[in-house]
Amino acid sequence: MDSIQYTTQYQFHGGIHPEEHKELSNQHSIGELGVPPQLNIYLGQHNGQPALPVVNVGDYVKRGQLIGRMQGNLSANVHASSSGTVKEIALRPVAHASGMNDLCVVIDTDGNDASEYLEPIADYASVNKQVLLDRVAEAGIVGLGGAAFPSNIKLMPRVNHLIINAAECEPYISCDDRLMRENADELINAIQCVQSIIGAQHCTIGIEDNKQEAINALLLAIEKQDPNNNSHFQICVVPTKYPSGGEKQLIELITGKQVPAQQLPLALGIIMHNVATALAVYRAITKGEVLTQRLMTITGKAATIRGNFWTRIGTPFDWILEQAKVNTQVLDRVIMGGPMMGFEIQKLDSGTVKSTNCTIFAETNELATSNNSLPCIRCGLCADACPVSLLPQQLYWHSKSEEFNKAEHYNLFDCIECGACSYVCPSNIPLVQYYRFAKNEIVRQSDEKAKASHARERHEFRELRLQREKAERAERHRKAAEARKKAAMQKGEADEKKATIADAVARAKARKQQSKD
Amino acid sequence: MTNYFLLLVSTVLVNNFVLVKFLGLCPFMGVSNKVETAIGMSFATTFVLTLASACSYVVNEFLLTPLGLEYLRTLCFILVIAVVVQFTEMVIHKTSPVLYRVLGIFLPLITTNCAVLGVALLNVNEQHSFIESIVFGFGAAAGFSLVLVLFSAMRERINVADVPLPFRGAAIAMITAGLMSLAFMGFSGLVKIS
Amino acid sequence: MLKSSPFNQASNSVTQLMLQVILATLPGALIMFYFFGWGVLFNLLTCSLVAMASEAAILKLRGRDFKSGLSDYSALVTGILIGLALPPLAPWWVAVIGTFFAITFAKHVYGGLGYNPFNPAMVGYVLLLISFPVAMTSWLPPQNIATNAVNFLDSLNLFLFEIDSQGNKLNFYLQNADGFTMATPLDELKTGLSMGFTTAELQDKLILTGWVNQGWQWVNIAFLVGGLYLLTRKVIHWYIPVGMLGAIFLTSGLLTWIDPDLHISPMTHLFSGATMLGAFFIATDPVSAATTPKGRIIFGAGIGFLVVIIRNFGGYPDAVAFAVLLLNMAAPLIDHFTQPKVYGTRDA
Amino acid sequence: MNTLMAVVLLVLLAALFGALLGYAAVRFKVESDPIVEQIDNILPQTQCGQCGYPGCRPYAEAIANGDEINKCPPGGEAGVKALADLLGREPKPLDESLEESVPKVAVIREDECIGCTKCIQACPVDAIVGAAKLMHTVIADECTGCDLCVPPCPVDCIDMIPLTNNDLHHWQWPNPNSEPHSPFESEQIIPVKQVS
Repeated sequence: MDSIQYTTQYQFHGGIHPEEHKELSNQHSIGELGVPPQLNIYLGQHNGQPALPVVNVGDYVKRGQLIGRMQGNLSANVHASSSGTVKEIALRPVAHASGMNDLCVVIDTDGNDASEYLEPIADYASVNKQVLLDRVAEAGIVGLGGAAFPSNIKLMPRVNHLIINAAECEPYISCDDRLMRENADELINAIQCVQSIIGAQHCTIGIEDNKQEAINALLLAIEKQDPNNNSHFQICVVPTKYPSGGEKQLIELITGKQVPAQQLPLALGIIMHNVATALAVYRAITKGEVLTQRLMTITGKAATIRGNFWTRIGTPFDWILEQAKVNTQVLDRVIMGGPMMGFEIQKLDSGTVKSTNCTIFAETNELATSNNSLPCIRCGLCADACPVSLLPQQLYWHSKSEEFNKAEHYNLFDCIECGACSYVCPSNIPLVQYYRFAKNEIVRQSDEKAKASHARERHEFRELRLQREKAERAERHRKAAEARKKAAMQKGEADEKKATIADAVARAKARKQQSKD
Repeated sequence: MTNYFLLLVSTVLVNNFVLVKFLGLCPFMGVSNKVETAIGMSFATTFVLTLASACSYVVNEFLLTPLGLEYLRTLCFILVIAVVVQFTEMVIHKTSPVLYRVLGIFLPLITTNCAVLGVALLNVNEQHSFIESIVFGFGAAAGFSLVLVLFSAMRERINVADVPLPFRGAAIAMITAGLMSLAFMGFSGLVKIS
Repeated sequence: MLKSSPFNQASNSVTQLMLQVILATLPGALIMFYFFGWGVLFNLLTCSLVAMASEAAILKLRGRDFKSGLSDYSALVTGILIGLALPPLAPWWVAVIGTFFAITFAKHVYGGLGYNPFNPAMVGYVLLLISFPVAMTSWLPPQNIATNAVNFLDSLNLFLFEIDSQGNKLNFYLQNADGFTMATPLDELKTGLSMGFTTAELQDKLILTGWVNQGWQWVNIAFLVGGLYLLTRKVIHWYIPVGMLGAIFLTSGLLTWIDPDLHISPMTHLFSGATMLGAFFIATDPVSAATTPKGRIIFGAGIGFLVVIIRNFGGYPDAVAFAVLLLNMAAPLIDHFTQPKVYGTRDA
Repeated sequence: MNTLMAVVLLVLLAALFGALLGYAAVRFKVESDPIVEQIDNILPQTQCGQCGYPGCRPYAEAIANGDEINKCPPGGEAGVKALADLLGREPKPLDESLEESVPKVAVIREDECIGCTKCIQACPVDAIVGAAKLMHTVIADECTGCDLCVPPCPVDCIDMIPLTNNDLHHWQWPNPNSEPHSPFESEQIIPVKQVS
C-alpha cells in the first residue's frame, strides 16, 4: 500500500450530475443553533419499533435523560435534548413524508440546559465488546446518514473491512464535509474506535472528489494520530456523481464488487458506517454523550443564515426558520434531507429527528418540479441513469396500470428510490412516487393475502373440528346402543325389566355426555 | 431442399396466413390478450396444423383419390381436423390445466379455424407432395404463431395505453392488425416460386 | 397534492429533444433541396402544416390541452420525416393524406405521444407507397444530371396541379441525361439486376457514377452528420444506428462476397435510399423502438437485416419503412426477453 | 356402388377416429382440477357467504364450474380483476345486488353480552372466545369482518366497526396517476364493449 489516498478505478452503472449548491452552506464554520423554547421529540424517529415513553407529563428532565425506551430488537432509545418540563406526551405532527401525527414528547425547556450523561469509558480497547454495544444502544445512536438504523446492530458483526461513508453525494448537504474539515483529528480517533469494535483489519474512507479540503484535513489527521498507519487507513476518492453515497454504490466504487441482490454488505465481509455516526459512537463511549444533537445543514436560497449547526433533536422547524432568518415572502417549500431523497415538511411545528441532516428553505423556482407531466416517450434516459440497472420506464408503465406482479417481475423492490430517473425524465414524470405507491400497494396486498390464508387455515381447522365432533357423537351413539344390546343378551329375556332399566340409564348417560360438550 | 426452404419462407412471411391471406382471424383476435396464452395457442395450433395437413394428405391421397370420392374432401378433412383438435385438447387438459382453461373456447374452435381447413384444401389445390404438405402446414402455423405472439406482446402494451374510449378493446386490436398487415406488405415479392 | 422526492430536475424536456431532432434534419434537408429542388421544400411545408393541424384538431376533439400538446413538437417531427421521405414534386394530396393518416391512425388512435406502437411517419409513408405506387416511385433525378431542370414556378404548378405552365407532366422532368426515367439509384439497380445485368455492367449508368451514386450519397452523408450531432447531444443512443448500419454492412457484405454480380455492394447500401435517415432519425424514435440496451441493438440489427433482404430479394426498391414497421411489431417482445441484469445479480 | 363406397368409407373413418379418441380419453384422463386451488387463493377467505355459497372454497369450485366471478364483495374490483386474469375471462363490475364492502371488524359490547354462545357457533374462523353464561369477546386480529355473527345474537350486542388504518404506520404514498379525462370519453356517451 503506497499511499493512503487513491482514486477509485471502478464505477457503477448510471448516476447523474445534479447541480450541487454545496457552496451555499459549506463556506462557514460549524455553529451552534442553541436551545429552542420547546422541543418536539418524536418517539418513532428511528428504523424499527417506536420507543416507549418512560416519563410523565410534568416531569422535570435533564439533557440526556432517557424519555423513550427501545422496544424489541430493532429500536432505539430516545433522550431529552435539553433540560425542562415535559409538557405533553401526545400525537403531534412529526417529520415524516405523510405529514401525519404520531406520538411525541413535548418538552418546555428552561434554558439551563442541565445535563445528565453516562459514565465515560476511557479505554475502550480493554472492555468487552458487549459493553460497548450496550453503551451505543443506551446512547440511542442510529445511522446519521439518513437511514436511522440502530447502530448497535450494525456494529455487532465482526468483519474484515470497514468502509466509512463520507461521500455525501446529495446536493446542498455539507454537514459531513464541514465535520471532516473541522473535527478531523477526533474523527480519525472515532473511526479507529469503530474499527476496533468491529475488529476490521482495513478501513476505507470513501469520499467524493469535490471535498478536497476535507480529504487534506483527514490526511493530515491520519499523519498526526497514526503516523505509521497501523489502522490501515485508506482514503478512496470517488468521482462526484449522484448517488455515489448509496451504500451499495459506494461499495462497488471502492471494491469493484456488487453486493448480491437482496443481501447486505455483510455478504462481502463489509460493514459501512457514516462519518457522523462514527463520531457519535465515539463520543458516546469516551465521553458518555448520548445522542441529543447532530450536525445539520441549513441551506436554501430563502434562508439568510446558512451553514452547518449543531442542532438539538426535536428542534421545531418553525424555530429553525426564525433562526435562519428565512425570507418567508419568497419561501416556497421546506425540505428535510437533500433534494433527491428528502421530503417536504408539511407542518413546520414538527421537530427535527436524528436523521435530519439538512433543512432546505427553498425559494420559488429553486427546487421547482413541474406539475404537469407529459406521457412517457420511452427515451430510455432513466434506464441510463438508474444506478441499479433497472428499467424505470417499464416499472412506471406497470405501476401506473397497477399490474403489480409485472412491476415486481421487473425488480421493483431493487429500486433504491434515489430519484435519478425522475431527475433526468424529459417528460417530468414523478417516477419515484409511482414506485413508492406500487411498493406500498404490493406490501399491503401481500399482507391481505397472508391474512386471507390465515383465515382459510382457521376456517378449514374449524370445518375439520366440526366434522370430528359429528363423527365422535355418532360413535358414542353407536357404542351406547351396543352396550344396550350386550346387556340384554347377558341378562337374557328373563331379566327383561332390568334390561329396560339399564337401557334407560345408558341413554341418560349418553345424553349427559352429549350436553357436556 | 432449397425449394422447401423457399416454401417455408413464403408461407411464414410472404403469404402469411393471418396478415396476407386473412385466415384464422378468430383465434388471432381472441387469444392475443396475453403473451403466455398466445404462446400456448401457438404450440397447439402448430401441432394441430402440421398433424392435420399430414393426415388430410394421407386421407386424400390413399382413400379419396383412388376411390374417386374427391367430392367428399371437405367433409373428410373436417372430420380429420376435428379428431386432431379433440386429441390435442385432451393432451393439453392433462398437461397444462391453466392453459386449457385460458384457451377455453378457442381450443375447440381450432376445429372451425379456417386456417386449418384452408391449409388442407390449399395443399390439394397446389398439388403438394407429402413433405411439401407438412412443410406448408408447419409454415402456415409458424406464420400464424409468429404474428400471434408479436400481436399479443403489442396488445399487452396497448391495453394500458391511453386509447380513446371508442377505440378501446377490439377496435384498436383490429387497427393494429391492419397496420401489421401493412408492414407485412414489405415481404411481397420476396419469394417467387415458379 | 403530496409530492415525492426528487425535488429537482435536469433542464431537459421532450420539447427540447424534439427541437434537436428537427435541427439535426436541417443539413439533410438542405442537401436534398440542392439536389432535388423546390419540391422538397413544398413537401416539408405541407407535411409540417398538416401534421400540426391534425394534431391540434384531434387534441381538441379529445378535449385535451392542445396548446401544451402541440408544444412538444412531436407532430412536427413526424411531419418533417414524412416530408423528407416523399418524392419531390409528388402531388400535394399525397403529402396531405400520408401525414393525416400518420397523425390520426398511427398516433392518436393509440392515445397520442408515447403510446403509438408503430412509427407514425413510416405508417403514413407505407400507406402511400401501397396506395399510390406510381406517385411514390417517381423521383426526380438529381438536378445536376437532369435533362430538364425544374424551376420554382414549374415546381409549384406540378405540386399543385400536376402539370406545369408549358403543359408538361411530371414525367417530362424525370428523365436524366442518359434518357432513363427510373431515377433513384436503388430503383435503377433493382430493375437492371432483374433484367439480367450484373452490377459491374450497371455501373456505367449515369445515376450510378460518382463515388457510389449521384447525389444520393451526399444526402446520406448529410443525414449522417445530423445523426452524429444527435449522438453527441445524447438525444439518441448509438445502439440502434450502429446495430442497423452494422447489420446492413455485414448482410450485404456477405451477399456480395457470395456473388458480387447479383448483389448491391455494402457501400451503395449504406449511402443510398433512406439508409442514414432511417438509421438516425426513424429507427431511433424511442416510442416505437425497443428500450433495453441489448434490445435496441437487436432492434437495429433486425431493421438492417430486413432492409438488405427486401432490397435485394423483395418487390420494393427501398425497405427502410417496411423494416422499421416490422421491427416495431417485434419491439415489445424484444424488450420482454432482454431485461438487463439488476445490480447485485451479475456474475462475480 | 359409388354411394355405398362413400358410406362405407365414412363409417370406417368415423370408427377409426372414434377408437382413437376413446383411447385418448382413457389415457389422458384428468382427475382433479387444480384451478380450484388457484381460485381459492385469490378469494379473500372472509367466509362471509355473500356469494351465495357456504364459504370461499365452495365458491371457488363454483367458479371453476362456470359461475360468475363478480359475486365476492370483500374481494372487490381488484379480486374480480385477478380472477378474470387467471381464467382469461372479461372482468365485470361487481354484481349490482352486492355492494363493495369496506374491511370491518366485529366488536362485542361486552356489558350487554349474555353469554349465549350463538355467535361462537356462527363464526367461520373461530375468532370469538367465551363460554356459556360468560362474556364473549372477538379476537380482532382473527376476525375477517364477515358479519355472520351479527344476525344470531339475541341481544344485538355486536357492532361491525369499519377498519380505519388512518395513522402514520398504515400510510401509503398516493397514486400520482390522475390523468384528466374529458367528458367526450366518459362511459355514458359511448357504450362500446369489447366482445371477444
